[in-house]
Amino acid sequence: MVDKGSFDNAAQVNPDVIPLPTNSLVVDLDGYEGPLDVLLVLARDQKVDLLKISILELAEQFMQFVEQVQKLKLEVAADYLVMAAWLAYLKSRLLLPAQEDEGPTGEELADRLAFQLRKLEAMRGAVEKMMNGTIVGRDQLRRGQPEGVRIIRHSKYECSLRDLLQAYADQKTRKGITNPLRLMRDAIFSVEAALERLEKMLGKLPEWTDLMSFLPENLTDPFRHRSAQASTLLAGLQMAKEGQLELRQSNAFGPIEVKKRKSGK
Amino acid sequence: MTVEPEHVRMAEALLFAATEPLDEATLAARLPDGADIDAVLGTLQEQYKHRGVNLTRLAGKWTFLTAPDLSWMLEEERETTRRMSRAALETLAIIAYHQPVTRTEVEEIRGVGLSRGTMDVLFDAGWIRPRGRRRTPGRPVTYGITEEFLIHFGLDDIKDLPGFDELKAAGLLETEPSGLFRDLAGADTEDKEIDPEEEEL
Amino acid sequence: MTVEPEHVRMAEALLFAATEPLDEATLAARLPDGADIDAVLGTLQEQYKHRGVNLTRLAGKWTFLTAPDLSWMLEEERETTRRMSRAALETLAIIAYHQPVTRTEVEEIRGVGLSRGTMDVLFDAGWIRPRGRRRTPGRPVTYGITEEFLIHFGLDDIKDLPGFDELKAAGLLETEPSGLFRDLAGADTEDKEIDPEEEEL
Repeated sequence: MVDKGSFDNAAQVNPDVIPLPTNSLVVDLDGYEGPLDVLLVLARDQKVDLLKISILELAEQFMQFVEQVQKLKLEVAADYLVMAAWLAYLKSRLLLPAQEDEGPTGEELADRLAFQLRKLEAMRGAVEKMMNGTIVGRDQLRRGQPEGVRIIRHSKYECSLRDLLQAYADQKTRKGITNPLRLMRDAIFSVEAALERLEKMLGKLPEWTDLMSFLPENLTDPFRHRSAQASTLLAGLQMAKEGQLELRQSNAFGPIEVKKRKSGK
Repeated sequence: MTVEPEHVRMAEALLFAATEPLDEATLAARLPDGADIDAVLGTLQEQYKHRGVNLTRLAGKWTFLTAPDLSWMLEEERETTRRMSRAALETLAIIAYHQPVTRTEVEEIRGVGLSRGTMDVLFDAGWIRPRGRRRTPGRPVTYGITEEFLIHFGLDDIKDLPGFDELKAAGLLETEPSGLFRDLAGADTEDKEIDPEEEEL
Repeated sequence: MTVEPEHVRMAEALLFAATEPLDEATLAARLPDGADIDAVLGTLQEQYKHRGVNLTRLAGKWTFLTAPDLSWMLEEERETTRRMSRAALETLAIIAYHQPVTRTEVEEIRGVGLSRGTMDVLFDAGWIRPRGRRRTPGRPVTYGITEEFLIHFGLDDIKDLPGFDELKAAGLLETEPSGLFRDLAGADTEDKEIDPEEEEL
């Protein structure tokens, strides 16, 4: 029977392990890192070199441990139960006379278990030594405010001739379809141009003349033609406002006629 | 004045590990009682005087700093490969095809304003250069491409750039410009002769 | 062996200024051609041997660190180190001592399953990394430690882990499956053979 004392000892050996409280309703198995951990704690209680532990005794202690836990808490993690079952099997192998061609003997299995416990113990020791060793940032400090190395970046651009041509073609294409600003500039007949033309031509035509006859000739593009019509009308209105000419329209949608205003009138 | 060497070591470690310059009072508080701070700092400063790092006093506080004559070592030059933005590529193409060309003309051709960075990228790449000034009001600067541009794109001469028709034939121009504006499509190439009389900068 | 003092100054400045340990190739690239890096480092290491800061080799790289015996007085500068669970630390030690090692092997050594979070904590700390895959059925990923781990724990090489040689000599670092619980715990541990020929990930 595992007595309370052995667990207290375990707690001393390994302070991280939460001791098994014998009179509590909840047993904190989380305090142990798995069945092997429990075995290691139990083995340490034997206070002998791990090479010399009695696996049989250990198996017995473990099974009692699980029993005890089960009494207090219904559910015990499966790996503890697997370990208990395996130890029961190991115990039987150790106690029963060895039989031929039945796999490893009980002694071999016991050796392997002992070896595994040593491995785990070795790693536990390693953790301790690692944490007690020199840790940079704790025991040896780096420079508090290193200047650092400034990196001056030189950009090298990746761009092939094809990229370049594609870009040019793309923008040309795009412009052909959707660039109204550019088109307006070239396609429209500006008010300024209409004003200039009207001013130049007006002197030559002293009588009432259809405003549309002042439009530039050879306007094949209908868009440009309409633009010229609009601009010339605007130019005419502008000049009428300035008192340079007179405008008249005899009926709705009829032709708009223009005449130079006589000076001094 | 004799200085306790251990105090010098301690001050050295403190100054090294500190995340900010330390004043004398702070150092005194950290060193054993009775340490002669002035002597310790004087010793350290002397010891590091000709080294790669020096003990320096800044605004009344002490810190180790790289020796001024070695600060150039702390600058690393690194080349990074970057892709050009679409705006930069188009601008470059327009400059290549239309040079000499002013900024306003580039904007007019692209139909959008040019952000400051776009030209910078092209200058940075070493692909464009100012060429001269237009003899028009405001005398705007004209731009052209550089020798580096030709080298980068493997061209002997700017005239080797494929023309508009060739671009179309090569399938780079997928959309036929609409008939209404067909006469304008060719206008860009004519623009080149707008003002051959540019001054050299 | 004569060392150019100017090279020593340069290396000193670089190592002081660097935000992380520098390897010899990096130093060589920054020093003038033909600088004898080994001699330069040897000289620096000797010059700083008894000072408050020492030149230390970590993970094959060089850095200045405060002398270990002065750590007691640098309390304030100390970095706050995260507290790790026992499971995480044990897992870390097992990976460090056994690398390359699979997750299953770690679990077998600890005799308990590894919760997802345990490995995450170690990845977060930047201390472990996937190394490759075992050429065994299932091709499990193997893990190893990182340079940051070595630097953090003040090690130049994995062989500098405490007791590494002794543990290895005692055969305690082999990841050979123990064969324990095979009959009961199921077959998932069965297929593991040691295969030093692991593939890189």
